[in-house]
Amino acid sequence: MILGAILPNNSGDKRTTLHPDSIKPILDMGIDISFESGLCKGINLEDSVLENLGAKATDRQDCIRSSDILFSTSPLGAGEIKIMKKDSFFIGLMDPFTSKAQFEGFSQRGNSAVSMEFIPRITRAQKMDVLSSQSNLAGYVAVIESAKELNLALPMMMTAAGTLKPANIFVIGVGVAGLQAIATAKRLGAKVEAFDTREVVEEQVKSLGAKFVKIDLGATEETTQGYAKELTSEQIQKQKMLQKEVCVRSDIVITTAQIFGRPAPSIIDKETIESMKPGSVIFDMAVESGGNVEGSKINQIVNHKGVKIMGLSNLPSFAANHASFALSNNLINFVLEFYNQEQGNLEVNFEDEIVKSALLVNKGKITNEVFK
Amino acid sequence: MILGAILPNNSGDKRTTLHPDSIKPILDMGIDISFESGLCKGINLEDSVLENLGAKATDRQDCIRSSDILFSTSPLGAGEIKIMKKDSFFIGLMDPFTSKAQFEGFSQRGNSAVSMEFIPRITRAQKMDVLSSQSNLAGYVAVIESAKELNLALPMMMTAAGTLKPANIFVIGVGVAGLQAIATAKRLGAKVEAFDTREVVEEQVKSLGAKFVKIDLGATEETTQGYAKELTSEQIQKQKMLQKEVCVRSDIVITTAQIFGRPAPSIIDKETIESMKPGSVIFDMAVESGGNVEGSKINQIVNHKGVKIMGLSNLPSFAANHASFALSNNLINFVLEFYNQEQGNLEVNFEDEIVKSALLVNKGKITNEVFK
Amino acid sequence: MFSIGSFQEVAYIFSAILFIYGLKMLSREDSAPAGNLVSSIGMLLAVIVSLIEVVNPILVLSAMLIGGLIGSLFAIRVKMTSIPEMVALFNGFGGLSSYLLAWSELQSLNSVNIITLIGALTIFIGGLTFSGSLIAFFKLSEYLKSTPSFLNSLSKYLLVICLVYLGLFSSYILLQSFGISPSFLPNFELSFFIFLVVSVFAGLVFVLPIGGGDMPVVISLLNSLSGIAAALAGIVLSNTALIVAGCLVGASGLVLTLIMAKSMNRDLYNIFFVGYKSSSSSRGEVDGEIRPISSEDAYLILESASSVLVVPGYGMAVAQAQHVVKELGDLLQENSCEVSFGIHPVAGRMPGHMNVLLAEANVSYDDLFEPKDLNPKMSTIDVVLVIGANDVVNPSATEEPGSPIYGMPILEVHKSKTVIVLKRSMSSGFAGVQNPLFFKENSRMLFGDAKETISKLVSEFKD
Amino acid sequence: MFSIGSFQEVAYIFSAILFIYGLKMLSREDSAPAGNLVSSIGMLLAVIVSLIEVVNPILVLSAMLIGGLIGSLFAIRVKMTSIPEMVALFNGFGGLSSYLLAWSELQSLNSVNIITLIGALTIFIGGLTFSGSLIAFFKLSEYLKSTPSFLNSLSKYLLVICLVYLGLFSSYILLQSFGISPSFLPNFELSFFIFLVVSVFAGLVFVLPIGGGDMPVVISLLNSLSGIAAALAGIVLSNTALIVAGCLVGASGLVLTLIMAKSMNRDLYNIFFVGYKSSSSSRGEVDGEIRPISSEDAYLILESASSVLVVPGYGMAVAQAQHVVKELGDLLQENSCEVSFGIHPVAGRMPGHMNVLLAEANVSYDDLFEPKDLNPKMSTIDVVLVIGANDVVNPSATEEPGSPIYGMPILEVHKSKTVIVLKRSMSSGFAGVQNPLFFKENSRMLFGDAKETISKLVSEFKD
Amino acid sequence: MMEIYLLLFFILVLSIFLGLELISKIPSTLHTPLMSGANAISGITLVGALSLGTEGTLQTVLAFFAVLFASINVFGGYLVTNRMLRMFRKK
Amino acid sequence: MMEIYLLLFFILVLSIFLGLELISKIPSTLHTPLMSGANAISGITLVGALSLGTEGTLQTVLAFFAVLFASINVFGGYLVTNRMLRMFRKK
Ligand SMILES: NC(=O)c1ccc[n+]([C@@H]2O[C@H](COP(=O)([O-])OP(=O)(O)OC[C@H]3O[C@@H](n4cnc5c(N)ncnc54)[C@H](OP(=O)(O)O)[C@@H]3O)[C@@H](O)[C@H]2O)c1
Ligand SMILES: NC(=O)c1ccc[n+]([C@@H]2O[C@H](COP(=O)([O-])OP(=O)(O)OC[C@H]3O[C@@H](n4cnc5c(N)ncnc54)[C@H](OP(=O)(O)O)[C@@H]3O)[C@@H](O)[C@H]2O)c1
Ligand SMILES: NC(=O)c1ccc[n+]([C@@H]2O[C@H](COP(=O)([O-])OP(=O)(O)OC[C@H]3O[C@@H](n4cnc5c(N)ncnc54)[C@H](O)[C@@H]3O)[C@@H](O)[C@H]2O)c1
Ligand SMILES: NC(=O)c1ccc[n+]([C@@H]2O[C@H](COP(=O)([O-])OP(=O)(O)OC[C@H]3O[C@@H](n4cnc5c(N)ncnc54)[C@H](O)[C@@H]3O)[C@@H](O)[C@H]2O)c1
Repeated sequence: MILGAILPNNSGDKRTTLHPDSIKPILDMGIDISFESGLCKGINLEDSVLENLGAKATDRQDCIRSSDILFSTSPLGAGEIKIMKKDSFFIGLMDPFTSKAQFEGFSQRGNSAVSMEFIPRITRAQKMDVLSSQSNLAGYVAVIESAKELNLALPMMMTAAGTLKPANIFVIGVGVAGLQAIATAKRLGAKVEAFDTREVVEEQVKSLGAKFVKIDLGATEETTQGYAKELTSEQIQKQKMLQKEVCVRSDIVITTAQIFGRPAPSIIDKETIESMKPGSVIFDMAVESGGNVEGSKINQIVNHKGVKIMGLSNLPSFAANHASFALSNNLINFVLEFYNQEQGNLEVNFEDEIVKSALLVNKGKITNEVFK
Repeated sequence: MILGAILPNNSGDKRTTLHPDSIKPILDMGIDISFESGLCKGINLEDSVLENLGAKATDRQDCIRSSDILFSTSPLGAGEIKIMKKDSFFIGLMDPFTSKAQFEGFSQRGNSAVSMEFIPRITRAQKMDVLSSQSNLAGYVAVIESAKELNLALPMMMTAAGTLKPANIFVIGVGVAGLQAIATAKRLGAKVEAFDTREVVEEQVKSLGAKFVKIDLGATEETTQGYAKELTSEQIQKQKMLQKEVCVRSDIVITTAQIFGRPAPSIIDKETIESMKPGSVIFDMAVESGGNVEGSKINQIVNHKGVKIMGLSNLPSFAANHASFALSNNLINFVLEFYNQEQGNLEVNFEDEIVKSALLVNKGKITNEVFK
Repeated sequence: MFSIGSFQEVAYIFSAILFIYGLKMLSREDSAPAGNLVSSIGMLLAVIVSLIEVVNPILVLSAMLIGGLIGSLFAIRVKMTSIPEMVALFNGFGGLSSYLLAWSELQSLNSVNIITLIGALTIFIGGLTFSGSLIAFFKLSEYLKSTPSFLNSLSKYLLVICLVYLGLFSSYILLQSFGISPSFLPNFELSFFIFLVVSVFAGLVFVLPIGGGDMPVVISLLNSLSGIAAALAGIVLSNTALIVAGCLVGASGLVLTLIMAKSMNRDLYNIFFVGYKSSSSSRGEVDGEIRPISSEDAYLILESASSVLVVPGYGMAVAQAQHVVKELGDLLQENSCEVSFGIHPVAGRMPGHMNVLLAEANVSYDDLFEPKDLNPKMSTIDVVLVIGANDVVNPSATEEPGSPIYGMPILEVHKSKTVIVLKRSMSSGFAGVQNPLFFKENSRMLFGDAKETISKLVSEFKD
Repeated sequence: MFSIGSFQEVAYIFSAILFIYGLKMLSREDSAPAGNLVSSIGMLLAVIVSLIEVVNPILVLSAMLIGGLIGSLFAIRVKMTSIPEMVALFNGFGGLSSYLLAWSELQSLNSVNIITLIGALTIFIGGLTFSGSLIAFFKLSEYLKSTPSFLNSLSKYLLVICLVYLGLFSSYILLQSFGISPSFLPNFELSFFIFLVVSVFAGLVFVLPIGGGDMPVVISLLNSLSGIAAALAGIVLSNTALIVAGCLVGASGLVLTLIMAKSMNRDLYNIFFVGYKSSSSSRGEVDGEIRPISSEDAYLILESASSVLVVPGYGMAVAQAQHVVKELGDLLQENSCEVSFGIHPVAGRMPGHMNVLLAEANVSYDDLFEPKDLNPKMSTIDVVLVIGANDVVNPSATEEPGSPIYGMPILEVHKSKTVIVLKRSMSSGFAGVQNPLFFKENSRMLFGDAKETISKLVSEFKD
Repeated sequence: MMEIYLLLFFILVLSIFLGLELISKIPSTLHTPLMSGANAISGITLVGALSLGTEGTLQTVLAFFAVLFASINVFGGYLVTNRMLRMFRKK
Repeated sequence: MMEIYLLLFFILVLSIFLGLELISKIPSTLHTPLMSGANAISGITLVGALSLGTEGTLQTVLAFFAVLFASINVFGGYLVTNRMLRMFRKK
């Protein structure tokens, strides 16, 4: 049995799916590892580091061709799916809502595909939850990057040259990323406020010592997985209005509002932006799924009348080493959970909630209603 | 009496010497303010903000020509000194060790010049101490910038996807900037170690919860102002050697070692750099005065075998708003201290320790031995 | 088999137990009202069993009725604000009762012996309590305002004379009990009469010179004395109820007195012997003496303060005391005290040093104030807690033009009511200059590592 | 004027004062050695004044000499590790002495009255103390290992029989003192002799069934009893020294017994009546019952623990208790206890939630451990303090395949010796499932907001 | 006779120690109520006053006033303490 | 006679209360020394035993052993407590 890992086809992504610190359990299981040469260059490591542990460097084609399990942080191209080994598994970030072409490829080849985005949010699956592990780092990165762009220091300093006021930071959307953003901003000494449509979040915000902004939007809902449901357009309108005054007093606004499988809601409009202090920073963490902020552009810092709107993508990659470590742990935990050492294969048990949810293609059969 | 302020001739410097939040006491004294148009554009403010407070925008030439006191963050060119008003004062950052030409200019014109770098380190003068107020912010910026460049998150996180180890940060040279760097890194959750040749610093390092690295270099000295004296070359050699093992275990090394009025000591050499983990970051805060790190270049991030050597200059300008606020408070505090409201002029009292130290040129006479 | 006497004795044992529980309960907030009830039941029991063999029931009952009526009326009618003087008055009556009791008993004794001596002591303490309490009552209700100062110093000598007479009379009794009739006093009747007067006079001259502000402590002391008088009367009458109840009040009253004095940051010596001096307006004389204080005493001062300003300095950083400081602040706030933090711009060793530490300890930014906000209202602050700060609270920066730190704006904590300075020694701060603050009359030095000291204060607060 | 009797009495008063101070000093670490000295001086004083009017000096002095020699030899020779049994033995001799004393006194009384009754009580308690202490001595020195269980249940009944005989004999005496001669017991001499035997037998059957681990508590209780025996003997002999010293020991010994029982997390009822059951190896039966505990008791458990693991969860974050947790950890460490923190990867509500908070409170990274490091050595840990964690310590994750959290690795705190769980109610955590940990026999629930609860623990530690 | 006095003295000493141990820390709000409550207890002289003889006029007068004043102390003391404590409870 | 017993009883009651108040918190290291120290005090029976009459043989024997055992308790108790406490001090 061979586990292979290839580089992402997006060169901006520095993460690797096989971090040298996490592959030992796989090798211990008797699984061979082959990887695309240069796999770890994003985290400044040579092939030799993995090779010394017992993995084998190959070229990309070979790797895809020979692997029974293939790790990747980006979907495969149609040509690449064609050369996959028969009965092999693709495991990784499939970005299934935007890269629909791959489903056709898999069903033609009769291969299986696991989308780590669909790992269910149940206790047992937390160790495989890629979205959580990556959002977590993204939340940290968002604060460091906005702190860098802001022309103020975040903490309060009472000095002989006057009192430097602490920066006000407003975090909209308090999922995993939002919480880590709050924690990081608090650590740096900023005054932090936060808002989310889900009410349970209030206690969590307070548990980090930050202030929760109460905005009454009427009934809001949550899925069983803890994801937020979409708001009605009146609710969004109300939210925008009431949020504005908090934005005005904030030096940094970080938005993370996302709805799983849907475009992100637009919750900050031009009017709000223009009412903010010149020099302020808005960090749109939802920019990849459509953006929470009017005018935010992927991988750009837009300067709108003195307000910087940051739309950086793939934030975890900014802390690529830690992100890779977490990511490869997640993927490897998945494999270890379902690997049958005696038979030397992955055991697909459709009773299992995790398999049911994340295995989008089973031997060529698309199992998830949404993508049929 | 007119107080004027001009833009720095270095366009990278976004700081302003007249922050709108600090000029009120000057206007209350009955001093008029005229400023070079665009003075606050570095901190995203229009001329109108200052004008609304009662200051007057002019062009650069006019401003220099008409001011009795001229604020600037950079030395004047020879041509500009020539057009200064007679008997007027230049007050600001003169960079006296590198810009020696200006002395000639001042002595020819018979004007006076105050170098804020020479404000003595006595209790009473702390409110004018530009070096302190700016180094302080520089220390903060250095950590934020290196955190951004590092491919790890600084804090420890024990998560379902594995334990992310905290970053190790080593601060060499614990003056004002070093202390703030330690404080900021500690806040972000890093493991911080620090070293300085001055022994008194150990207690201060511990007072921030960080660890002091003991390296015995034999007798080291301190000036009455609290500045370090230069080490002998054997001492430097010893320091380098003993420091190396700390560097090797560190993810970020921040060097701030400076000796007032002398080039910074080179304390990190190629050998040490090459022994560090690839992906590590070295931040050379002394790069402008010669650099503590072999191979560091001003305003560049040099990648030496996977180690990033950061040589950013004018760090306070990265938090330009706060830096300007502190800077203009410092300058204004100087003026307020020596301004005689009845006579409407600055009172030069050579008995005063501050004047004695910072007034480098008095009515064309160079008073400081070093620059004669 | 049981005589009335033994029956009474058993009842007294029970009422003693009730008094013990009552007092114990009175010293805790939640049980205090019940405690008063318990102790009153003890009293009821003791009185009822004593009524059994009263000699002259009509006389006694009518006296009790009248007394009870007067007492109850006073207690119910009195305005809440006048309660302290009412307590003083009641206490005086208690002392008077012991006085009369011992007088009557001595009158009926047929020989002079050691019991006579104890009776005389009872009279002296009872009389002193009575007149002292009356004075306290008048002072508190402001019938009596200030005493002319010549009287004050006179009182001292008069008190000594009273005590001398007490000594003379006691030795007179002792000698008589051994059968010797000394001649340094006139015959027993006359000496005894003089003694009766002197006893009352002693209370007068004892309390008169003491300032009004110290009255609560004085009343508490007199209360303790009235307990002792009752206990002594108990010996004279061989009555255990009096002995036990009196001693309990005497001893616990003494403890209470000490606690009260400390919480007002006064010591008893000061109150009673230089009272009139320091209770007059205290001007800031520098006298070159420092006043160390224990953490228990500091706790008592903080416990009764209604506004506290915390001024941290480099010492807090060295001690890494920020977390306990925050905790102390929270406890003070729970104790309905207003707490603020005074941050001097150059406290510590780097700009914003205090901010980093206090933020780490989760002290809200809204509780931090700069000198310019605090200095104008400094005189209204009850207690300033200076935690390892030195230069930034050094008044020579504003007062002594020659000082190396002259000209630096400081936190003018010396203008507050009380300053408690936490540091390890008398050594100077960064600037290396001595700090006159430490020698001011309203300053107390609490020596020790700041973290340890504050931990102690915190634990005092939590019981 | 002074008789020898009054001279002795005065001396006794002094020695009582010395005992009071001695005991008080013995309960504080710094003054304990001095306290023992003070109390021994009290003893010396009492003994010397009693020697004055001894009837048969030679007999008495030789007995004292021999006794003193034996006692001193034992005390000096004994190995440090055997001290507890030595204390038990000495205590037994004290009880025996009271027993003999009362016996002798009853022998010489010429009428039967209430004093006879008190004498009988002295004999019973003295005898019980003696034999009970002997058994304790044998158990501790491991001459006597386990008692067969049939004996254990038998003892219970035998003890009841002893007590019934005590009752019978007491009523017999009471009736006789009123002149009635009851027939339910044989003549006085014989009944008395039986009583002497029964008294000794009572101690035997009382202590035999109690497990060896509970012996320290038993010895402390017997110590308190020997004090009471001395006090009763004091009444019989009308000797105040015995009364006061005996009562002091009796009452303070009782307090000490309760404190010791709590610090071993046992209650007295358990020790004495179901002792043999729970002192046998405790297997983890889930019995659907929770055991709430007060913060004082939790303090006593922590105070005597030598390794503590703190497991924080979301509840610590909600309560913002991180700073007090750190403080508690520091205090435990000062108390020479090893403290570590167990951080579960998903504790809290975001990755690294606990890390943020503990870093803020300055808990060193080196003290944080992951489940995989801790689980193997869990059984060696004395006390686990679970602070607002729930799901992450839920054993059903490993034990109940049906559970929604089945499969998650947990911190297996239920395998440690004692678990104290701090939460506000019995409500469930994030996953919404009940936690069998709370019902385990080694778990105690400490209800309340985590910050407040820990603050209480902290203040207990600081006195 | 002597012996009884000595026992009384013993009782006195023990009570003093008990009194000293009884109170160790009091919140400042309870200072006055505790003082007042203790003061009421010191009205125990009433019990002594009740047993006074009333042979001569002087003695009668003394006894009368001793009882009178002690009663004021007892009744007034307990009531006023109670009023104070009730007030705290409301807060 | 009766009265003296009552006074003795009073003393007993007061001593009990005093004993209960005396100790409130003890570090666990002091549990055993305190127990042992208190145990030594309970050897006060020695004082009682000294006053026993020695009329008959039985009485003589009883008195002898009462003194003997009480002495063991007193001497042994104080010495062993002292040894324990010395050990702590060294730490
Ligand atoms: N903020 C800045 O940017 C900066 C930079 C450089 C210099 N400075 C200077 O530093 C000074 C700051 O004033 P400051 O009042 O904060 O400090 P300070 O004047 O240096 O005094 C600190 C005091 O703390 C006490 N202390 C030290 N360790 C302690 C401990 N563990 N527990 C209790 N007390 C302890 C010391 O007294 P004991 O030894 O008796 O305990 C000392 O007197 C000013 O003079 C300022 O000019 C400030
Ligand atoms: N770490 C992550 O990334 C993450 C993210 C999302 C979800 N989760 C889930 O969150 C859970 C974390 O487990 P956990 O053990 O930390 O927490 P938990 O299972 O949610 O339990 C927290 C407990 O704290 C108690 N509590 C709340 N407030 C308290 C207070 N003020 N004082 C004292 N106790 C208080 C609650 O009981 P009372 O109400 O009775 O006081 C509750 O049982 C896991 O199920 C995990 O899967 C984790
Ligand atoms: N196994 C588990 O138990 C587990 C694992 C990971 C996360 N979770 C929980 O799942 C939840 C979602 O986390 P996530 O990070 O994936 O969320 P997400 O990235 O899908 O969304 C981010 C946040 O945006 C919020 N949001 C949506 N619309 C908004 C609007 N209009 N205004 C403001 N906010 C809006 C959402 O409520 C959510 O909190 C969290 O509560 C998290 O704790 C649970
Ligand atoms: N008024 C005042 O009282 C006042 C105001 C500001 C600063 N200060 C004090 O002045 C001192 C200097 O501060 P600064 O920031 O201006 O210093 P700086 O910028 O001149 O130097 C930075 C640090 O580098 C250190 N250094 C020099 N050579 C080194 C070597 N070979 N290896 C390691 N470290 C080396 C120095 O000791 C110094 O601590 C500090 O102690 C500061 O607290 C006092």
